[in-house]
Order: sequence, then structure tokens, then C-alpha cells
Amino acid sequence: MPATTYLEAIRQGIWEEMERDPNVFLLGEDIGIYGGAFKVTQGMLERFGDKRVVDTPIAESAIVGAAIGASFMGLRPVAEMQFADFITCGFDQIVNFAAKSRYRWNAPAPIVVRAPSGGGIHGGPYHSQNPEAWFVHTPGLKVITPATAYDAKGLIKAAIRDNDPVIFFEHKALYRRVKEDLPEGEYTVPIGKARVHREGRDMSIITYGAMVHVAAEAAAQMEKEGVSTEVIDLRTLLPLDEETILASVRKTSKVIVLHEATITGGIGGEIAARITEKAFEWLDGPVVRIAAPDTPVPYSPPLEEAFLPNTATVVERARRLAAY
Amino acid sequence: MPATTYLEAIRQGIWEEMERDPNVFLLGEDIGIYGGAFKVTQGMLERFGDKRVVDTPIAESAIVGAAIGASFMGLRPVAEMQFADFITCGFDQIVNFAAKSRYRWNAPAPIVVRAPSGGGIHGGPYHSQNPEAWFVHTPGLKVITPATAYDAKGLIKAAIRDNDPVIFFEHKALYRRVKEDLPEGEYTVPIGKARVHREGRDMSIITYGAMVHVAAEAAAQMEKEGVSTEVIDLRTLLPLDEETILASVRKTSKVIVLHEATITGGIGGEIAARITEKAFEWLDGPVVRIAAPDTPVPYSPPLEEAFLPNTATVVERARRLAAY
Amino acid sequence: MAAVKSVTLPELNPSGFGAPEFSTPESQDSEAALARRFYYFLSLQREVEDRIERKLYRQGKILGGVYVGRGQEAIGIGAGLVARPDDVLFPCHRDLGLYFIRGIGPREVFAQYMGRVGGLTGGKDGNMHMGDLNRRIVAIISAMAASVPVAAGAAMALKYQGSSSIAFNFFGDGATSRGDWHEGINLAAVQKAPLVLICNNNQYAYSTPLEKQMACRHVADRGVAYGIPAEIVDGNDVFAVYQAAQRAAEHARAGKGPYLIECKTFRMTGHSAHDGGDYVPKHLWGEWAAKDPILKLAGKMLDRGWATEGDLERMQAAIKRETDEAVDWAERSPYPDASELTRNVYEEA
Amino acid sequence: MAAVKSVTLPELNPSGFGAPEFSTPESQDSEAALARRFYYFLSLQREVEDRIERKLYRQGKILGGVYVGRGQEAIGIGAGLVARPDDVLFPCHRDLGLYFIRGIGPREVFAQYMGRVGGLTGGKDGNMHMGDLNRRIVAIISAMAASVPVAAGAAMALKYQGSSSIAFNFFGDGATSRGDWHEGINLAAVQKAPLVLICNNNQYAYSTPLEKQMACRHVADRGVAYGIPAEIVDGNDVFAVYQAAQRAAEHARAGKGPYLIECKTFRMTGHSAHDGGDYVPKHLWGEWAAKDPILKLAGKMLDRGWATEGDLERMQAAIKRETDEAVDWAERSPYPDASELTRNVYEEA
Ligand SMILES: Cc1ncc(C[n+]2csc(CCOP(=O)(O)OP(=O)(O)O)c2C)c(N)n1
Ligand SMILES: Cc1ncc(C[n+]2csc(CCOP(=O)(O)OP(=O)(O)O)c2C)c(N)n1
Ligand SMILES: [Mg+2]
Ligand SMILES: [Mg+2]
Repeated sequence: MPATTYLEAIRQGIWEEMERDPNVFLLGEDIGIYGGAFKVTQGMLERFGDKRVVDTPIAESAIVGAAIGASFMGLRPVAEMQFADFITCGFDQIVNFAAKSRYRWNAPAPIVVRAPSGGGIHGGPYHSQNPEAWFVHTPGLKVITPATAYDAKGLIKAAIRDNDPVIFFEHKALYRRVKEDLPEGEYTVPIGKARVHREGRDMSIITYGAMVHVAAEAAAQMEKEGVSTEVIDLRTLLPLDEETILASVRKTSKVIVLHEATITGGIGGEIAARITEKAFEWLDGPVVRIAAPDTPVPYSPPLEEAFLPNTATVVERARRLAAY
Repeated sequence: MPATTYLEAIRQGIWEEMERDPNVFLLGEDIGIYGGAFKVTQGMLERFGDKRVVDTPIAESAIVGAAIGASFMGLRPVAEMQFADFITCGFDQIVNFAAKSRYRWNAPAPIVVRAPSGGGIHGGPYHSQNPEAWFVHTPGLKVITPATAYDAKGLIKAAIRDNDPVIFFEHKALYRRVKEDLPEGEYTVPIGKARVHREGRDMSIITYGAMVHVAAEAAAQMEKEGVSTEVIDLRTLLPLDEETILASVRKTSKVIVLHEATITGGIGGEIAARITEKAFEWLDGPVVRIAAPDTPVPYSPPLEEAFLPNTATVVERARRLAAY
Repeated sequence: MAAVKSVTLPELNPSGFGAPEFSTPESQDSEAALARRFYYFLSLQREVEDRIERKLYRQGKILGGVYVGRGQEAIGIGAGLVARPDDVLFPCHRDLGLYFIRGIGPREVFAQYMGRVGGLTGGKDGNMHMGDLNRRIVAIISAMAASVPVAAGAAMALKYQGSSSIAFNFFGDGATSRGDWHEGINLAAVQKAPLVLICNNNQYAYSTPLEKQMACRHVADRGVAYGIPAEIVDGNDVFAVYQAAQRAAEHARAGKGPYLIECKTFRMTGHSAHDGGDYVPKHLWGEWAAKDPILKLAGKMLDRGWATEGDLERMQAAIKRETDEAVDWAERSPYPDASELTRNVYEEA
Repeated sequence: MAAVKSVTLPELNPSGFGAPEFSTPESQDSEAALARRFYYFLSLQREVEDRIERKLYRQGKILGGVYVGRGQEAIGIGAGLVARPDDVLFPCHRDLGLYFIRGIGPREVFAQYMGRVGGLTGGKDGNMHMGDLNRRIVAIISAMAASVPVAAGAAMALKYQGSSSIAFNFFGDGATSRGDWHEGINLAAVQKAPLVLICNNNQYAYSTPLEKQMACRHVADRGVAYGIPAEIVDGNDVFAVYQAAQRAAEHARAGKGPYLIECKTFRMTGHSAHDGGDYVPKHLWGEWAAKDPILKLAGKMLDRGWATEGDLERMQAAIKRETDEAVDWAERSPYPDASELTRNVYEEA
């Protein structure tokens, strides 16, 4: 069996859940006959029919709202935003209806909102954003950002089974670039658990999504320079796996937090703050944040390249931190 | 002249700008004949007419969008969200249209979006939120959160004159509770400058909005216990006045960051991270964050009281930090 | 707690909560029986809301926002009694009667408003922000019309499940300006989801009169934009609303998709308890008071011999007693413990 | 940079950019002259977009999304030539012709698509996400229909300023499903803002056919929901579009508020350059190819003696040369320097 791409892994995960539970259904724009803008739902219309694979009008608020309403009736809706950038159009439904429903009146809204996010595909300001921090600041939601095919599959399945609303960010640049052999049998990946992507002793890079691969490259290079670098893949941003983060920090005492989203108000601040709050005594230097600058995502290739955090930048900052 | 309330100060500020510049106009729900849900625009319809004080349908996205369009034509729109909680309904227009316009095609969108925010008025989950962190994570916006009548007036005037889109959070609990004598003449308060609300030597509390007053009470109590406590009122959250923050940290070496918004992903993380990044050597203890817990804002009084950070909590954490 | 899959249907108490039997013989005339139920629920909503707005709020016992349905009770109740217990209701903020119809008592409502554990949300939320999935009544969020896409989705789910249940969605004239209203109805229409849409056009949205809200004459004019039928009824005539809702429900249940009913009415109060409604031209109060839905119904009942003055008085008295008792109960209900604050944000193990 | 208060109006070059004179004597017939302008702009859009989609994109010289207006060029151009230079245009993603009408040349367009400094946004944004406030043409954002409230606000501002300028807002059939579309038009209608609304109903939104987008028959059916006039025209007949836009503009300029035009057309391409449009029933391609707006116009011009075959050929040849030259120019335009990345997020001192 050839290695499975990140995209195909998500597709498999959804497919298996559709097979398993007739309450699972999909809604979104162009997910039926077209199979989705990225082809994540390809073949599902044919297999599951148009009652379970619902092509909707262009109306993100209605898509999310309808998912919520269907979830109240016992269904397990998986809503697709064509691009994560359009999640802003369904924002109120997510943060005010879905997120608060269980707390307010004991009515869980077990929906999954899939949102293809991230840059590196020359998408410009509206097809490249990483809006996860907004949702991390919204109690009642869970936020997932897989970096590998294995996790993408296991986490989408866990998300669909989860009894709370989940925002599932799929990094577009990983869709076809990342692949691996997946186990034959059925599996899920627990929500809320980070993963040690690569072990190390001298420094930790805490990251998620596409940046896991950047961090891994940087770590490999640092290794050659004699700095054993650990890479933590958060996998879930809300709830955050503080334990795994702190364990790594206590081991290495030097930390970089890396993300592709813009820096100010990004989740890097949250992580850095938790680390200093809870492992201050273990720190041998300031927690370093590496993230995109505070600008929209530019279109032109040299600008976008300068925008996205890359291996060279991480290595350079890692060297400085190592020498601290 | 009797002392001016925070609410009246905002009203005066808008009024003066309306008098000064015929391009300034207001739009929002019930701002005309009713004078606004909180009466911030009272009397303006009578004075300036319904061409400049526009009662709109219930349509936050249209309100923000129309403000943007009018700003492109050279006007200076001041849009009111009836409650900050409804800003989510105009979210896409703010974060995708207004915030990115100058950067993308050199078309500034000098709008002001006024948003009455905050709890302590028994408003429950939808009339109490503090959503500022979402906007702080949106490059291209400015975010303002005045704590005093003086600042409220000076900052709303500065916001209206500013050539970039500004989200202006007015804390509802301060509207009538906070007052002071205002100068006779015209003045503005610069955007992007924090203010030392109270000087101290041993500890800094960095905060904004309603929490400035909680911090000041806590500081007064700490003073009695022999801990000289500085209170920094950020006033503007984006851009953040790093200089003033770091100056205070370098002086006191112990820091509490305090906000009313929920803790995870709140702006406290950003501030704590910057402080550890840029003043690590000066710190005599971890940066402590105090904020609301990660829940919706509950309605019932004992729950809401437990939700809102209060003086007792701040004092208790301050004592622990002082002893660190 | 898992999502509710099988719904426990409430016992629908046809005479409400302890409403007295009428002295007139229980005739075979179903109209008379219906009228009695209307009268009971209309009067109960009126009484409970009067108590909330004019007493408990002014006494400082209710702290948050208070929105009542005075003068427009016939809309929720007329349509609500068409709904089967297995139909899903999406009330707006002036539809208290729908809760009573679903077997939620005044006790839980008062406790809800006072933030007590006995309230439907246990103090987590306040006022009309309440619901109960087991009774298939969905809590609004504040954002006007946000319930429309949600109701559309519930209706789609019912259709998918092969159920004959339908959804009823209530909203005001002002709510129709919101994007969610448009998106939700459009989606439901394309999907032919079984959704009854009921607009209370009370001619104001807070202080904003209709002509500043929309440039079409009737909310019902908007049906054509979605290819769905729309009709206008006298929202103060509970029988008229009931009949329109029957037509709508039949349409929806037959698989023909959404159906819009515009109920013309008037908000006989300010927007909320703190608003005197000074912006309303004075003469309108009197004009609409004369069209009061309870008066109108009582007149009909007396006319037709469905009830005597004494019957109605006894009903009113019973409702007052029930209300008194419920207020007492609610005031004795404790406030939630602060430890509740962080509970139930997520599923708990 | 302060907000643009006084607008520099572009010189409107009536024959476009270096388009050749016709051999037929410049008659007094204004229709002929108009036809010539139509023909020039239609052909220019077709040629430039063909170059973008079929050549530069396939060569990998354009990296982002590519959406073209093939087959529906008459809509933007027919309406755009009604607009006065001081009117404000809000194009959608298939309205490239509007840029040419506003004096923005193919050079800047190619450079825009290739992310060069010579592009209208200097590389900050790509493809049709471009605008120029000085020329009163406003850049879309991606979110469909987001420009509708913005156009409503611009129109309100024009009215407030006492200007006789109006706004023209373009969008597709799919965009009409969005909440912003509803909110924006409703606001403009209530405000009687001078806004011409032009829908290109090309029967698809990406892969989604009309019947999954709306349950009404025509987009124009929606006008009544806002109390505004709405009409349907053949979107492939540039004269018909022009005349409808004249009616609409007159209505708006007379202070009567928004006016909706639905242009029936067809998207003669996939949704974007990477989409073959396999979901479109095969026969439709041929049927609509026969209704091509350029063919239709050419036929009329020849019929009426407004041009000879030779004239049209020479025009096409000139456009090809112009396009070649513009591509060269754009390819020579440098990429922006990385230092641009953090510039102009906010006003700079
Ligand atoms: C999105 C949104 N914006 C503003 C408000 C504030 N608000 C609460 S009720 C109301 C008026 C609602 O009018 P309508 O829909 O006609 O209902 P009515 O109160 O008249 O029954 C407004 C503006 C809100 N709840 N939601
Ligand atoms: C809010 C939003 N959701 C999804 C998309 C993705 N998208 C881009 S164009 C398009 C189809 C637009 O259809 P229509 O409005 O009919 O315009 P057309 O492309 O047919 O001209 C979609 C779904 C988007 N741009 N905006
Ligand atoms: Mg109303
Ligand atoms: Mg289309």
C-alpha cells in the first residue's frame, strides 16, 4: 500500500466515520459532485448520497448554524469551510451559539467545522490565514491542528466522535506534501494530547501544524551543531496539553514556541505565559516566540516567503538561545 | 461644573468631533431618536440631523461594511455595536475588509467601531463579553480600552481622527460609575500610549479597562501591607506600549497582568510573553496572569461575581508574588 | 452527556397547570376546548410577564434584561398549539407562552429570571435564554435571527431522519434584517426542510420603526425571494394565527419546505423593562390596546357561549394563585454555588 | 495617507489603449461609436484573460487563483460604460473589463497577477483583488458579497455629500445567498442610497448549480424583498445590459434608491483555472458558445454596417499586440522587495 497523504488521511477518517455512524453527515460548499475545493470529500456523494453529503449555498453562517441545529437532533454534522479564511462569515454561530450551548442550557453541540488553513500556496490574504487563536480564546470549543497524516486521520475521527464543538484546522500546504504509511486497522488519536515529534535534551521547540516540519528540519540542523533539540507537536490547541509542554521544558530549560499565525495575540503568547508561570524556575533563558509578522498574508512569492517562518530563521534563533 | 462620567465623556468626545468635522457621522441601531441603548449618542439626532446620525436595521455586518464604504468616500464613520457581543456578527467586515484594506490596495478605512463591553451588569453570556483579544490578533486594526473618563474622551477623539480602523471598547460597568473633572479645552489622548495610573516600586499590575480600578484598589491595600504597587493602564491594546510596560517591569521586577476577559488566549499571554522575552533578566518571579476563568459569562449573580476578577483575588495573588 | 438522540416527549397537559375546569359543560365543540386552552396560555403568559416586568424587576429581584410579549401573546400560543410535542420549537424573546405549552412551569421561569438553580438554565443564563432539548424547545442566543440557520439545520435533520416532525421558528420584524435570517431561510428553502417561519411584526425593533428596518411593505413580501409561500395574518387573533400555522405545518409536513407567516401585531410595552417606549406615537397605544388578543378572545368566547364571565374570572384567579405560588417557590430556590461556574463548559467525565 | 477626499477622475480614453481607428467613417451614429467601444473592451478582456488563464497560468508564471469572465464580459462592460468616471465601481471577480474602462491597463493587470511591483497592489494581493481609490474602483475581498454593504455605505456617503455620483456593485448568483448581500441591500434600500446592483447569473457558483443555490426562479425575484425595482436582461447582449444599466443609473441618480439588474449568462470556463468544469452538462457549453457576447456584438456591427470584417480583425490584432507588449512589460517588472512585507499595515509617519 502506498503511503497515505495528509489529505487522503482526512478523507479516510471521515469516510470511516460515515460508514460507522449514519448520524454523521457532511455539509458545505461544493463538497458533493465536486468533492470539495481540495477533494477531501471526493467520492462521498456517490457512496453516501446527497442526504448525507449536502452541497449548500454560499452561506457560512447558515452552514455552521445548520450543523448546530442538526446536532441538537442527534446528528453528527461535519461542516466544511471552503477556506479557513471564510470562517469569519460564520463566526457568530461558532463562538456564540455552538461554544456556549452546553454551558448555558445543557445542550451540547457536537459539530465539527473543518477549515483548510495556512499559507505557502500563494493564496494571498484570503486563502492563507491561520485564525486558530480566535477560537482558542473561546471557551467551549476544541481546536485541533494536525501535522501528520496519522494524526490527521486519528484526530478527525476523534473530533467527529467528540461531544463538544471542534474546529479542525487542516493545513493546506500539508495536504499533498506530507504522507506516511497508516495502520491497517481503525484508530483514533486522543484530543488534548500533544506528541513528542522528536526527542531532544537541550532545547524544546513547541509548535503545531505545518511548522512541525519546519521545526523538525531546524532540529536536525541543530543536532549537527551539537544541540539536541526536542520538537513537541501540540496537535490540539484547546485544550492545551500543559503536561507534555512542561515536561519538555523541565527537561531542556530552553524553549522556542513556533507558529505560522501572526505573532501578536497568537497562541505563542499563551504558551509562553503558561511556561513562565508554571516552570519559571526551570527556564535557562526567555521563552522565544517565532511567528509570522503582524501583517496580512501577502500574495507575491518573495513577500510570502518572508512572511512564513522558515527553517533558517528557526535555526538562527535557536543558535542564539542555545548560546544564552 | 460637576464631574463628568465615562459615558458622558465619550458622548462629549463624539459631539466635539461631529462639530469639528462634517465628515464625521454615526451609524448603528437605535442611536438616533433613542440616543443609543446606553444613551451615548443622546441628543445627537436633534443636533446633527438624521443624515449624520443614522439609525440602521439590525445588521452588524452592514453597519461595519457601510462604515468602510463611507470611509472610502472620505467620511469618518463611527459605528456603534449595541453590545460588543454582537461584533461577531460584523466580524468578517472588520477583520477581513477594514483591517487589510490599506495593506492590500492602499485604501485606508478610517472607521471607528464602538463596542460596549464587559461584565458586572448582570447581562449574562451575551451582554458581558470582552472580545478584545480577537482584534488584537488582527494586524491592521487598532484596539482601544479606556478606563477613565479623561481617557475615554481623549481616545474617542483620537480614534475618530486616526487614519486606520479602530475598535473602541467602552466598558459598560464604567459608564456611570467612573467620573472625574475634565479640562475645559479640547484635548486628545494619543493612541498607543499606556499610562502609569499609580506609581509603585515593588510590583507592577498591568491592566486596562474596568480592571484598572480593581488593580488600584488592590494596590492601595498592598501599599498598606508595605508593598509599593504600580498600576499600568494600557489604554491601547494594539499597538501595545511595550516601552511603558518594560520600564515598569525593570523598575519593580514583579509583574501581574490582569484582565477581565477569559484567560486562555487572552491578551495577558501576549503581555507576559513579551515581558519574558524582553525583560527576562529583570524578573524576580514569574509573570502572574489574573483573568476570568475559561467559561462563558454566567448570568446568576454569585456565578458572575465568581467569574469577574476582583480586588480580593488580586491582593491574594499579589501577596504570593511579593513573597516569591 | 451525549447529544440527545431519542427524545422524551413531555406530557402535554391540555388544561395547563392546575387550571380549573370550566363550569360550561365540556362540549364536543373542539373550538370551545381550543379557545379554553388559548385563554389559559394567553392569560398565563400575560400574568407571569406582568409579574416579572412590573413587580419583580422593579423590586430589584430580577437584574438582567426583561423582554415581554405583552399584546402579542397570541402568536406564540396560536402557533405553538399547532405544533406537535415532537416538533421542535425555536422561540424568540417574546414567546414565553411556548414554554408553558411545552410543560415548563412558571416556577422554573421565575427561577430562571432570578438566576436560581430552579431555573431552566440553573443560573447559567437569564431571562428568555432558556431551552430544554428533551422538550424540543431550543434556547435563543441574543443575536437576532441566529436561530434561523439553527432551525433550518434541525429541520434538515428531521427530514434526514425520516421523521414527520417539523420545526417552528419565531422571530421579530427587526430580525429579518440580519444576514442569518436570509442565509437560514434560503438554505431551508433549497433543502425543502420542514420549517414553519413565524414573524411577529410588532412594528418596532427596540426604538426602530418598521420603515427604518425595511423598504418593503410586508415581511411576507420576502417569501418570494426564497420561493416559499408567505401569508399575512392578524397576530392578535389567536384563531387566525392557529389556522395559518396549521396551513404552514401541513405544507412543511407534506415535504414542501418552509412556509412564512407574518403576524401583524404591536408591542404593548417598551423594548425592555427599562424602556418606556417614549418614541412610540401616543395614539398607537390606545389603538392597539383595543385590539388586545386576550380581550378579543374573551369576547369571542362569551359571544359564542364557550365561557361565562365567571369562568374567565375563575381562570384568571387560578392563574394568579398559580403565579403567586410559583414566585414563592422561585424565591426559595437557592442561587447556584460558585463551584458551578466552571462546570459543564465541556462534557465532563 | 489620509482618506481620499477629493477624487482625481481618470481621463476616460474613449477608444481604449491604442486601439486603432476604424476605417469606416466616424459617423454621427452614437450607437456605432458605442459598439466600437464595447467591442474593444470585450475583446481586450477576452484576450487578456485568455492569456492569463491559458498561457501564463499554465506556464507557472501565475501562482494564485485565476478566475475569468469568459462569456460574461458584456455585463461588466455594458454596465461599466454607463457609469460616469466619478461613479464608484465595486467589481466582482469576473469583471476585469471594469478596470480597463477606468484606465487601468493590461500591463498593471498582468503585473498584478504575477505579483510584481507594477501590479495595482504592488504584490501585496493577487489576481482580481485590486482597486484604486483615485479611480473609484474598489477592490473586492474574497468573501462573496462582502462588497455589498461596503457599496451601500459608499452610496450613502455620496448621497450625504450631495454628489450626483452613484455606486455600481457587481456580484454573482452564488453571492446572493450570503447574509452580507441581504444586509447590504436592505440597508441601502431603507436609506434610498444610489446603488446599482448588477448580478451576473452565470448559473453556477463554483460547482454548485442555481437550483442548489436558491429556490426562487430568478435573482430578480429578490428585489421585492427590499422594495426595489428589479429586472432581467440578456447578459450576453451588451446593448441590453447597457440600456438596463442606464435605467438603473437614472433611478439611482434621481434619488429613488437601489435598482437590481439580473443578467442571465453562462460561465464559459471552470470556476477557476484549475477547474475543468466537468460537472457542467456537456451540451451547455455548445449552446452558450453560440450566444457568445463578442460574436453577438460583432454580428450586429457587421449587420448594421458599423464595421467591416477587416475593422474587427485589425482591432483584434491591435489588442493582441497590446497584450503581448503588456505581458513583456509585466514580466520585466520586478518582484517587490521583502522589506515591503511589513510596510503599510498602518499609516506611516
Ligand atoms: C445581532 C443583534 N444586534 C442587536 C441586538 C440588540 N437587540 C435586542 S432585541 C432588538 C430588537 C429586536 O427587534 P425585533 O426583531 O423586531 O423583535 P422585537 O423585540 O420587536 O420582538 C435589538 C436591536 C441583538 N439582540 N442582536
Ligand atoms: C464567503 C465565501 N465563501 C466561499 C467562497 C469560495 N468561493 C469563491 S468564488 C465561489 C463561487 C461564487 O459564485 P458566484 O457568486 O455565482 O460567482 P461566479 O464565480 O459564478 O461568478 C466560491 C464558493 C468565497 N469566496 N467566499
Ligand atoms: Mg419587532
Ligand atoms: Mg455564478
